[in-house]
Parts: sequence; structure tokens; C-alpha cells
Amino acid sequence: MEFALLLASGAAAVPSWVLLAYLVAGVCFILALRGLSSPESSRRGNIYGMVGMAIAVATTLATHEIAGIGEILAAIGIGAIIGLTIARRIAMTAMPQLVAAFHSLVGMAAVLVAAAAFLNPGAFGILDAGGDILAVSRIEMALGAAIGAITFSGSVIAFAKLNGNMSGAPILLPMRHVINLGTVAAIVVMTGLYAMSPAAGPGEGALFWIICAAAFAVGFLLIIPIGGADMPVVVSMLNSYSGWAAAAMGFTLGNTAMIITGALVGSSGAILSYIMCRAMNRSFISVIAGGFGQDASSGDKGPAIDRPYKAGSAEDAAFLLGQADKVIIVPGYGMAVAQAQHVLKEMTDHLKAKGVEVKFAIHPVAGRMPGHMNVLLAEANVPYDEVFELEDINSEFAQADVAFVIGANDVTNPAAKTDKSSPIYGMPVLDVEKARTTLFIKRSMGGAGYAGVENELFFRDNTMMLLADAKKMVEEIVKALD
Amino acid sequence: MEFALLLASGAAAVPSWVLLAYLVAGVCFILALRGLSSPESSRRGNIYGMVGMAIAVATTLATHEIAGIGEILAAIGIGAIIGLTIARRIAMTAMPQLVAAFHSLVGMAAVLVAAAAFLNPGAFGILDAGGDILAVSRIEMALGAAIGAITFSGSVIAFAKLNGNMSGAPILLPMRHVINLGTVAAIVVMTGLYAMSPAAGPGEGALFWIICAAAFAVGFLLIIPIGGADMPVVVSMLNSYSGWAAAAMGFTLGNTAMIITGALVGSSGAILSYIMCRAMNRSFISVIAGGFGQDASSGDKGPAIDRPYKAGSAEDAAFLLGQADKVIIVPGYGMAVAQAQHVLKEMTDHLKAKGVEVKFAIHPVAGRMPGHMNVLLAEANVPYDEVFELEDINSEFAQADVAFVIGANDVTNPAAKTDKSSPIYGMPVLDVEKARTTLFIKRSMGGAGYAGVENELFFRDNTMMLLADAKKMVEEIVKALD
Amino acid sequence: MDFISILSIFVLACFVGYYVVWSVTPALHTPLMAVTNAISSVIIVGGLIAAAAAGVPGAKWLGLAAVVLASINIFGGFAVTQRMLAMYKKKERK
Amino acid sequence: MDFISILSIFVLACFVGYYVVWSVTPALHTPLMAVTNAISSVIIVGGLIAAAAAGVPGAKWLGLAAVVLASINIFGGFAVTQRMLAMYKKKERK
Ligand SMILES: NC(=O)c1ccc[n+]([C@@H]2O[C@H](COP(=O)([O-])OP(=O)(O)OC[C@H]3O[C@@H](n4cnc5c(N)ncnc54)[C@H](OP(=O)(O)O)[C@@H]3O)[C@@H](O)[C@H]2O)c1
Ligand SMILES: NC(=O)c1ccc[n+]([C@@H]2O[C@H](COP(=O)([O-])OP(=O)(O)OC[C@H]3O[C@@H](n4cnc5c(N)ncnc54)[C@H](OP(=O)(O)O)[C@@H]3O)[C@@H](O)[C@H]2O)c1
Repeated sequence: MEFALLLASGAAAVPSWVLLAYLVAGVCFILALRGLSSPESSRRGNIYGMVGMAIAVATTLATHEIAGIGEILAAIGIGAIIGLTIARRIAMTAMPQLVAAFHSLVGMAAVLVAAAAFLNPGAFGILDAGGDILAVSRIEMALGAAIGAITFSGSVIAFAKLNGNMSGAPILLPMRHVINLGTVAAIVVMTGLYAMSPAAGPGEGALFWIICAAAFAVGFLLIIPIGGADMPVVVSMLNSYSGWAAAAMGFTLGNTAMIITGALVGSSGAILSYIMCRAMNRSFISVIAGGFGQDASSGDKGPAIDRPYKAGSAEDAAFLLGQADKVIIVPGYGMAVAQAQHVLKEMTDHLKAKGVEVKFAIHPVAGRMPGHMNVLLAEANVPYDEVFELEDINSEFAQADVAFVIGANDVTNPAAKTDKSSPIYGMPVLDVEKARTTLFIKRSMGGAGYAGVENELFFRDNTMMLLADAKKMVEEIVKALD
Repeated sequence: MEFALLLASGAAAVPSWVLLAYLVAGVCFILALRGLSSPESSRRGNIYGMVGMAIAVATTLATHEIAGIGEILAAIGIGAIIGLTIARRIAMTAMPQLVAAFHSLVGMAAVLVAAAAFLNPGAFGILDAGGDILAVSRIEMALGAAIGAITFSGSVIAFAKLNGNMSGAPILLPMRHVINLGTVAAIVVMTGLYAMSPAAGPGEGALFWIICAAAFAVGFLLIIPIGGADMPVVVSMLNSYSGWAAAAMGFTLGNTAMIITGALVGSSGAILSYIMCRAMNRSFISVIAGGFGQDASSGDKGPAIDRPYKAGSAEDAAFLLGQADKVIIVPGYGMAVAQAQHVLKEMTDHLKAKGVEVKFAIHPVAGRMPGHMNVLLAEANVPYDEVFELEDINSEFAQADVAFVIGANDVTNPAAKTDKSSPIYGMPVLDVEKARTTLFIKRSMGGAGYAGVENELFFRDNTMMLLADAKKMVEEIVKALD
Repeated sequence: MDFISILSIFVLACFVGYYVVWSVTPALHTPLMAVTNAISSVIIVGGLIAAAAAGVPGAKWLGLAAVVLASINIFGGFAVTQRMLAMYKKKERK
Repeated sequence: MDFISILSIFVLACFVGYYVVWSVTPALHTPLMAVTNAISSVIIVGGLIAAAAAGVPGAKWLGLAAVVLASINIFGGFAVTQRMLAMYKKKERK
């Protein structure tokens, strides 16, 4: 069948053991993610991941004639030094930025690989009998480069917004939907043209470079209208794309490890985006369309700053906490900003020493990336079996004496349950108001959460506001507990 | 690479669309099992399964020259009539037997296919250049036939034991472990010899037939020492084997649908066996080694028939049930034997009409196959959201007024929690004794459960024994409730 | 297909099988057994190949016998599964 | 490998990915993001192929650049994951 021949990958004479090695590498990657189903197995999983990568790299090096091994080892060495240094130095609170930064590198690497394949197709075994690049390979190359470029520029913007190098506020260009859709359509059309153009040898392929340039622009245009706090969804989405790009490259090279990885990463990004959107009760489309979300740290706005509320001091809080039988702590983005996790752990130790039962309740989108709070608490040595997901602990607030909300806001807002007109309506929230007393640590009455909506709870009778930086406030509470 | 050539399947010139069709069939089978993750999606899943099978059959017929389509259609037609008739007529309580019977057919079909391939290797594309059967194909054929034969004879015995055509008591031959291991070893050796024998054309392959005969014997010998109530584990295990056999055949034919199916069925059987063994707290090896399990329905044995116990009548039971706020019903094997599910449903309707809250608690190995009780309750129109798994309901017994145990015994035995010397020690059990009153329906004080151990609960103060056939007893309770 | 492709497919299918079976709800374990029975009769493909081929009558009759047995299983298995699944109902909301 | 084999592998890998990711506990979603980052750098394979080939210097330098970027990600990604995972501890039983 001609169709079958057309689609067959060029590199047919690969020995069996090589294919087997890539399969093993792919299986190692599966086991790496599988390990993450529980903290105990996760460390072993990570080792599998490293082993898989080592197998993939070693197999590739062993099966290609290498013009200069020195340069390659140097390149790997440089990468290793930079990577390990970053990994050692980075603060846990900066994880969202780091992930975005790493994504941008993957995206760029994909573009570079596609470009290299374009310049030296022979090395990739994607030439047809006439010395031209195969049509399928052209499509795969162009798509790989385009997705890589979008991932790169998108992730750079996401990084800048998350890292505070750029305001988190959405930048709304006029007609942006038209411009974006137009550019994407142009990329698709050009990819088709490029695949069909008859003699596009290394010299004539200007189309390829135009596709790359347009894709860089799309990544940029797509992300700037999206608010800072929606960045995690975007980063996940880009992650998913980069997975599919890797899979496309795997098709070109007939490489099982890449295909499996692509499917894993693609699924992971898509599922995490879905989980976040579901937990915020927003549609994925509305996130991508952009415009939502103010700068969470902009402070002092909102109408109702003159409503009466009960303010308290660290001593008041320490008294209430010390008297309690059961305390549930609800951390949020503010805890990460203030880096208050360590002193918070100190506080729980004090409370436990007094015989108070302490648990942590984590909302699925507390903080700025999935699992953000869990990592920070783990960093502060909070045992993970004292940390509970929303579904598992929500019914316990009714029996708690104190709900201690530190830097969380939207994830506690009862408007999500009652007010149909609220932008967060329908989002599952933690029922902190059911506790006998609710303590709220935040810096000001004005500063809203990421969704920019008023939180009714601040003005309730059984709420006490502790207005200060989270870290300072908890430090004072610890002192008062002594 | 020679190795790669050796292993390459003979049928290389298969058109792409055929491979694609088999892949689609395989994916349909995945979706069929995936559907079973919830009752709502399960019916759609079953349709996927049928579609997948239709695709596989149609593709095979379309891509082979057919000498006589009439005969083939007749064969399918005969099978369809028999199969549909059985499916329509069978009583739900006879499911364990039916599954065993169906397994025996799969096993026999595998033997027949392997034998046909042996007689006409050309049709299967497994000849080498010299007109001999390929060595790998010989191994796959011999293994396929052997596993099929074991599945066949083993399932026939399992059927006979479950259906009562044969006593469920284990038949223990002297030296059975030596005989079995010896025969299995002989099969393995003969398979090796057969693969290596130089000119085993269709005429000379006596070894092949000896392997088949030996495997039939192994299936028989392996299963007769295993007690009747362990049959479900055995049936699952055989199911798993037949899956792996199908996968081996898939390797021979290079057929994706068979490989995927084999992996699905193989996993399913293995996982169900594992789940059953875990729920009984027994090792898989001890089940296979045999000798455990008496005939559950043998009645009148056990030492303590003269201990005092409280017996009750249907009227007593109806009174207690009618007064209760919350009743938890625990069905077991005896309900299936007595076919009491329909009248039980009637009883719950009466109770609900009186405002009593009624729930069902299902132990993972209640009855004689996984999910047995769920099917029977579903047959009697009990909504599945009133039926709960052990983990989900066990804590509720403490709040129940009546635990209504109907034909269950071992799965309620507290010896599993306390008595280290009991054969069921460590098995998770339903905490029926925590209810205010426990009612037990069984036919006699002597008849033990499948594990043959005394149940301490019968003699407790808050237990009332209702000694009668389950169906009759519940009918009388319904009358008394009116 | 070459051997390594088949092996790769098999390995991945085992992972899929593992996950897909564990995600089956325990209440549907009996239908699971019935439906795996039905789908494992995909070896009917082998029977059809043998039954379709001319030349060796012995192989042909064995093939036809395999087709009969596998068909019993396929039709019986799917039908009985369908019958069981049709019984699982939710509480009607009144 | 032929196209259909690759496609089959891809389709099954998608099923595996779906199940394996859903089975990740939410508490480890951040390490999940980090480790998928690391493994998606398996495109280093493409970079190595380009960097190894003699002949076209442009392609070679692009390849080397890709190797550097992917290596940062691989080493950084696995290391930071390891660092995070090392922090997840159970309550010590006293
Ligand atoms: N986790 C994810 O994956 C994810 C993804 C996308 C979107 N989101 C969104 O992010 C939000 C997360 O909710 P959240 O409750 O964690 O946070 P939030 O609603 O954004 O609220 C953060 C609160 O912390 C306070 N805060 C900030 N810095 C502080 C400091 N140094 N000390 C003390 N308080 C400080 C802020 O008030 P002041 O300014 O007054 O101090 C604010 O009220 C949700 O709306 C969610 O939808 C999360
Ligand atoms: N479900 C599975 O997949 C599976 C697999 C392997 C093994 N098993 C084993 O099977 C057992 C299942 O436990 P189970 O509690 O359901 O059953 P069981 O322990 O075997 O007890 C059944 C009880 O029902 C009574 N009974 C029998 N026929 C009756 C009738 N017509 N009317 C009223 N009562 C009747 C029997 O007592 P009388 O004779 O006095 O009436 C007996 O006490 C477990 O030991 C389990 O390990 C189950």
C-alpha cells in the first residue's frame, strides 16, 4: 500500500536492542509518574525517571556516529551545572516560576531540534529517495517547532508574571481574539504549504522560519491577556502542548521513549489544567480567553473597607488557640508570599505540646499551583498525614474550635456557595465559618484574593481578623504561646 | 540483526488499514472494561465490546481468502443460537458456574486454533523459508495449546464442583504436588524439544499432541484437590492464563486486538484472584496448593451444637425490624442458594414504607464470586446506591438497630479480628455485632460457612437466630410485617 | 509488525489492563468476569483463519469447531453481561 | 517501526498516561509538574542526533544548544523533584 509506505518512518534498519532500550526508557518514565501515587513510593519513582533518561541518552550516543564527543559532553556538563545549581538554590515558594522557566527551556529545545532537523535532515533519516524531506516529517517538524515556540514565549511571559518581573494584570489588546486566531490559522496554512512545496531543500524553506517566528508571536500574544493567577492553568496547558510536541518528534524518529513521554506529559498537563479549572469552577476556554484576575497583591481596593469587623492581636489569637481542643489550619497564597510555613510549623508544635489537636486543610487551588501548599508544609516538616484534602476534612470544621486561616481568602469564601452572581459561584470551598471561631491572617482589610471578590466572612461575629504579615503575626503568636 | 529477523512475524505484508482495524478493536475492548467503572457507563461499555468484536471478525473475514463462507456463517450461527439461549435462560444465582463453563470453551477454542495452526501452518503465515514452522511460532503454539488445555479441563472441573455435579470437597491424591510439578516440567521440556526438533513438519509432530494431552491432565489434576468454595479464585486464575494464551497467539499472528485483549483479560483474572485472596487473607499459593474448604452445604457438623442460643420466629424478627430506625442487611452465600433476593427486596420495601432506613452491606467475598451479591440484589431491583462496600459502611453498624444477616456467616465472624489461631484470622469482616440486635438467618446451628469455622456470634446475647431456609423465613417476615 | 513493536504494544497494554481493571467498581466484578470471557474469545480470529483456508481439511474442521465454541462465548458472554448490566438501577427520585 | 505500530504505541501510551496521572495524589501535584518537565526533556535525543552528526555546522550548533537547554531541565528537574520529595515525611511514631 502506498499510503503505508508514505507513512513509514525512514529509519527502518534500527537494531532490535535499540528499540528495546527506548521501550525500557519509556517504561521507566511511566514508573516515575506511577511512583507519585504516594509519598513513600515517590522517591523510588524519581530514580526510575533518572534511569530512564540515562538509558535514552546512552542509547542515542551509542548508536550514532559522533563527530565530536567532547563538545557533547561539555554541553551536557554545562546544562548539568546550571540545572543542579538552580535546583539547589531555588526557594520552595518560587516553584511556580521555576516550573514556568523550565517549560520555556523545553519549548526552546524543541524549536532548536526541529531547526537542526530542518538544516540536516539526513542525520535524522527523514529524507526520501530524491533527497527531499519527507512530507510527513515536514508536518511533524513544523508542528514540533511551532508548539515549541509557543511553549517558549508563553512560558517566558508566565515566568515574568509569576516572578513579579511583569505586572500580573491582564494586558488586553483590542481585537486580540481575531489576531490570535488569525495567526494560528496562518501557521496551519503555512505548515500545509510547506509540506506540499515540491523542492524545499535546505535553501528554499523560508516558510519554515516564518512558521517559527509566527509561533513565537502567538505564544506571546496568547499569554499576555491572561491574569497572573491564571498562569498555573496556562503553564499546565503549555506543558501538555510540549508533551504532544515531543510525541510528534517521536513519530518522526520512530522513538518509543519520546512517544510514551509525550503521551505522559501531554496527559499530565491536560489533567492538571482540568483539575484546576474544575476546582475554580471556570471553563478552560474562559481561562484561555483571558482578562480574568487582578493582581492579588495590589492591596487597598474594594468598597466595603468601612464595614465593622472584629480585629484581634497575636495575644488574643494565642489565647483562643491555646484553649481549643481542635484547630484546623487553612493555608493559602499569603502563607507562600510571607514564607510563613516554618514558623507555622513551630506554632503547631507548641499547640500540640499543649494537647491541642491540629490538622491542615488544603483546598485544591490554594496557592498558585496544584499541590503548592503541600510542598511548602512538607518543607517545614509538617508530616503529610496531618494534611488533608478538601473532601476529607470539610465535614470536620463543625467540630473544630478554631479555623486558622493564614493567607487564604477565595478558597474560604462562602459566596461560592450562596451568591449566584459571584464570579466564584460553584467553586467548592472550605467551610471555615462552621468552626466556633475563625481567625483570618492577612495584611489589610482591602486586599482581596485573586478572584477580586469581597469575602463576607471577615465581617461575621465569630471571625477575628489578624491584620499583619503572616510570618510576623505567627511569630508573635508563638511568642505569646510560650 | 539475526535475532530481530528470527523474531519478526511471518505476516509482514499486511496492509495498514488492517492493522489499524485491529488496533481499533483493541481500543474498543479497553473501553468495554473502562465502562465498568460505574453502572451508568457500563452499558455503553458493553456496546463498545460488541463493536470491537465485530470489527475484529469482519476484518479477519475481509482479509483472508475464504474457501467456504457458508460453513463459517453456519458455525457462527450455531454458536450464536447456543450462546444467546444460554444467556437468556441462565439464573443469576448460577453465574459462577456459567463463567466457569464459558472459560472452558475459551480454553478449548484455543487448543483447537493451535492444533489447526499446527496442521495448516501455511494459512497462519508461520512457515520459514524451508517450509518448516518457525521456532518461535512453535513455542507460542505449544504454549497456547497447553494453557488452553489446562484452562479447559480445569474449568470443566470447576464447573462440576460449582454446579454440584461433583462434590465440592477437595480430592487429595498422594504425592499430588510431585505429580503436578513433574507434569508441568515435562510440558516445558517437551515444548523446548518441539521448538528445536529439526524437521517437525505436519507429520512428525507427535510431541505437539503429547503436550496437549499432558496439559489436559494437568488441568484436571491441578483443580480436583481444590475445595468447592475456592473455585472462584481458580476460575479467575484460569481466566488470567487464558488471557496470556490469547496474547501469545497475538504475538504469532502479529494481531494487536489479540495482544490487547490478552493483556486485559490476563490482568483482570490476576487482579480478581488477588482481590479475593486478600479479602480472605489467604495466600494465592495456599489456594492453589488445595486441600482447604469443606462443602459449605454439608450441614450438621461442628462441635458446639448444644451451646445455648436465642432462637426467634419470623414474628419476632418482624417486630424488631418494624421498630427499628436503621437496618443494615448483610447477604451471603445462603441468600443465593435460597434465591431469597426478590422476597428480600419486598421486605425492604415494607420496611421503607414504615419509615425504616435500610442499607445493604456487601463483603468483598460474600457469596461465591466477586460481585455475586451485587448482581443478585440488582436482579431484585435493589438500587445500587443503597448497596455499600465493606469500607464504606462498616462504621455504621454501631448506629444500626438491626443487622440482618441472611445466609452470610464467615464474612461476619469476629474470630477473624480476635482469634489468631482461626483459619480466617486477619480477614476483614463486617462488624454486625456492633448493631443493637443481630438477626441471623440460616438453616441449622450446625452448618458452618465455607471456611468451616464456628461463629461465636450465634451465641451472643444480642443475637437472635432465625433457623429456616432464607427464602421461607423472609416470606414469613413479610407476612408478619403486613 | 516487528517483534519489538508487538512487545511494546504488549507492555503498554499490560499497564492499561492493570489500571483499567483496578478502576472497575467492585459491584460490577461479576459482569467483569462475564465480559472478559466474551472478549477473550477474540481468538475466534485464529479459528476463522483456519476455517477459511482451503487445502487441509483437518485444520479446517478444527477451525470451524473453534469458531462454534468461540461464538457461543461471544454471543453468550456479551448477552449475559448486557442482561446483568440492565439490572443495575439507581434509586428513582420521587 | 511502521507507522501503525507507532500509532498503536501512542494510543496505548495515552491510556497509560491518563490513568497514571489521575492516580497521582493531589499532595504531589507540584513534584508531578517538576518531573514531567524533566522527562519531557527526552527531546535531548533529537539534540544529540543533531550534535553528533558531522557535515552541517549550523545544525550541529543548534543541536548542541538544544542539548544544553535540555540538560538544564533534566538535571534541574530531577534534582528539584528529589529535593521536594525528600521533604514529604510521615509523622514519626513515638
Ligand atoms: N493553586 C492553583 O493551582 C491555582 C491556579 C489558578 C488559580 N488559582 C487561584 O488562586 C486563588 C488561591 O486562593 P487562596 O485562598 O490561596 O489565595 P487568595 O484568594 O489569592 O488570597 C490570598 C490572600 O493572602 C493575603 N496575603 C497576601 N500576602 C500576604 C502576606 N504576606 N501575609 C499575610 N497575608 C497575605 C491576601 O490579602 P492581603 O493582600 O490583604 O494580605 C489575600 O487575601 C484562588 O482564587 C484560585 O482560584 C490557584
Ligand atoms: N465471593 C467470592 O468471590 C469468594 C471466593 C472464594 C471463596 N469465598 C468464600 O466464601 C465464603 C463466603 O462467605 P458467606 O458469609 O457469604 O457465606 P458462608 O460463610 O459460606 O456461609 C453461608 C451460610 O449460609 C447458610 N445457608 C446456606 N444455604 C442456606 C439457605 N438455603 N437458607 C438459609 N441459609 C443458608 C449456611 O448455613 P446453613 O448450612 O446452616 O444454612 C452458611 O452459614 C467466605 O468464606 C469466602 O472466603 C468467596
